[in-house]
Amino acid sequence: MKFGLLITEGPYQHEASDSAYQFAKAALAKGHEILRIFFYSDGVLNSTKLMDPQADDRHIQKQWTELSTSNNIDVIVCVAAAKRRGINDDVIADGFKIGGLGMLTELAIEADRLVEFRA
Amino acid sequence: MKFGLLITEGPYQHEASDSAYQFAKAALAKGHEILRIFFYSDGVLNSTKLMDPQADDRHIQKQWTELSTSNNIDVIVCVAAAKRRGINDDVIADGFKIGGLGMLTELAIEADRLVEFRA
Amino acid sequence: MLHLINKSPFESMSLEDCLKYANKGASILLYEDGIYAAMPGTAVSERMAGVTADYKVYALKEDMMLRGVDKVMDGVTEIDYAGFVGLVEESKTASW
Amino acid sequence: MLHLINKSPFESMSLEDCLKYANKGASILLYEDGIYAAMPGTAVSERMAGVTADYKVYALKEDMMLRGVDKVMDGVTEIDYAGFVGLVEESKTASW
Amino acid sequence: MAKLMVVFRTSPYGTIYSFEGLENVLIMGAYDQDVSVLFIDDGVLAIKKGMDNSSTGIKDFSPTFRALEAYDIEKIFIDRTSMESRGLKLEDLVIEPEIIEADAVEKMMEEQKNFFMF
Amino acid sequence: MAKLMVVFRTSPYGTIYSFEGLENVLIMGAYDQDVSVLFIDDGVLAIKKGMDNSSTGIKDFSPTFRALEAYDIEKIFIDRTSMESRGLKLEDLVIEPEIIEADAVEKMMEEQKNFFMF
Repeated sequence: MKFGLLITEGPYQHEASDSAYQFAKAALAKGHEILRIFFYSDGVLNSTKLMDPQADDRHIQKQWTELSTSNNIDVIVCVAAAKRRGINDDVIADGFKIGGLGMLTELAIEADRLVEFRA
Repeated sequence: MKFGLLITEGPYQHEASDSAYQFAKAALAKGHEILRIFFYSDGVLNSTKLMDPQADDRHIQKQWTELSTSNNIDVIVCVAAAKRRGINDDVIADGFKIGGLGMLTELAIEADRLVEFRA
Repeated sequence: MLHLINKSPFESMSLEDCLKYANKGASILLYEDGIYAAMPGTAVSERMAGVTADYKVYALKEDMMLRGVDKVMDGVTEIDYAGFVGLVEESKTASW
Repeated sequence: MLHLINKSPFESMSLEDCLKYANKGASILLYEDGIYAAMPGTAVSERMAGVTADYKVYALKEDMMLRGVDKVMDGVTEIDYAGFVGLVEESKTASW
Repeated sequence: MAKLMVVFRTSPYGTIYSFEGLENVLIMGAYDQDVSVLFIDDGVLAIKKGMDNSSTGIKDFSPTFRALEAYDIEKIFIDRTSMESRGLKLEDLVIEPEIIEADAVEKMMEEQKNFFMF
Repeated sequence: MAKLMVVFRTSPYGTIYSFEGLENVLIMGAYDQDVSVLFIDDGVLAIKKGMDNSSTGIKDFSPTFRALEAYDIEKIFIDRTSMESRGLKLEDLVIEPEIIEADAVEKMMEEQKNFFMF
């Protein structure tokens, strides 16, 4: 099936990013296609390459970058939500792209299943 | 009285930053001293100078910077919370300083009143 | 003690949690989404009538205006941010 | 329909909100802090026994382990992330 | 045309979800799809009349809900129990959604190609 | 010495508050003050035994609670009703707090110079 994921919470603060990451890996392992992962609201904060967690903790941005590049998944950060939260091209990590909110509508049109990870 | 403020939510996502800002202004207007405003958890995201909200919306970082510089208030962003969320010296705005969590304990020791703005 | 409640009573248990610990006569300030607990004529109004009998309940005017809540139920006192600061002068605060 | 519940039943009304709309026989997956609704012997266990009679209730194993919840009440089925994906294959999902 | 829906279920201002959900609806309106909007639970509070941001500067987005029709979004629904339990009547709202009963909500969700909850 | 207290009232992992609250307690331990810790509401779940993060990689911080004594933090309390309504007994916890009744909580807060809630 064609899956789309929507994530609306920031990393570390809320478990949503972790759950979405585990779900994405499990969906890929079952042979599903992930059309796009869309970050909205505080979800955009997942994309900053300045993230520098403690050495014994997971690095959430790097997990997304690795998932995105090794599986060729489109990972989009909403530009409107990003701007008000201080995320722009200066800080966005490899594997993420800043895009318009229309890409979320397109995802809802194309995907067989849209799964939302939220607070 | 000597007040201390603790803010643990990010800007725009939650009203906590707005409420804390209004409270701080009202406390100053009544002649109180604000010893320190401490940003912890997602509160650290208030400090990014990359924040770029829509023209008709308030600019939360600039509000803090203006409040801090014109009233000479110590505004501290917790280094541990900041690192895991991608806030560092490259993006921190004027009027904010990155500091250790010990500065929160010191605030609790010194302040007559500690008010927490949280989710 | 001043207890700060900023969550909707229709979605969050934070006010009920607070009431388990708050002794009668304590102050409770409703602000942010906590404002909705003070709206007249809702599913929590009867419960809130009991709360106002035992506690001093306040609602923050600025957050009422923002939400289009133009009046509060009997027993709740409207205050502005200056009044909020005044309550903090009188008591330690707990944020729920 | 698959309903996703990720908030503690002791603090949030999200499960009760969901149940107002979910027709009998729908699936409910408890994950993240939603796990606590499935813990045996709590203040919500009796309520949850009624829920499991009317709905297919699942709990996410990985989030149980993380929280030290080693067993769930009767009527709740443990599944892992692969099982979560399987439920999504079968139904549209609503995140509460 | 895909059937798409946005469900508002959180109160405004305390958190940003309903505001960013509205931004999402407006964009969807530009895509020529079969778009519906549904207000349930605390989401009904987002369209209450009389909001006034003059004392806080927080952006008041309730007028934008009135613009939904201009964006060709005309299928707007509200759950009766959510509205009544918050003491609201249709005349208290900035728009006039069609009232539905709680037991119709899940079916409405099922009928969509996909839907969002904010 | 100032009397300071950290109150844990949120569940672990779903949100970061209890983890960052614990980081705060450990720092406070270095300041030679009269520090107390209190677990109420969902905060009691933060010290449940048997946590295992091997399947998610999310940092398991429950062992750090066991280290509180090493940081000279020995005044640790738990609300009885919060514990019982979540089906927990003292032997289910990684530390052994002193049990208090709900009506003692506000008084304990009042006695502090300042306190934090996480």
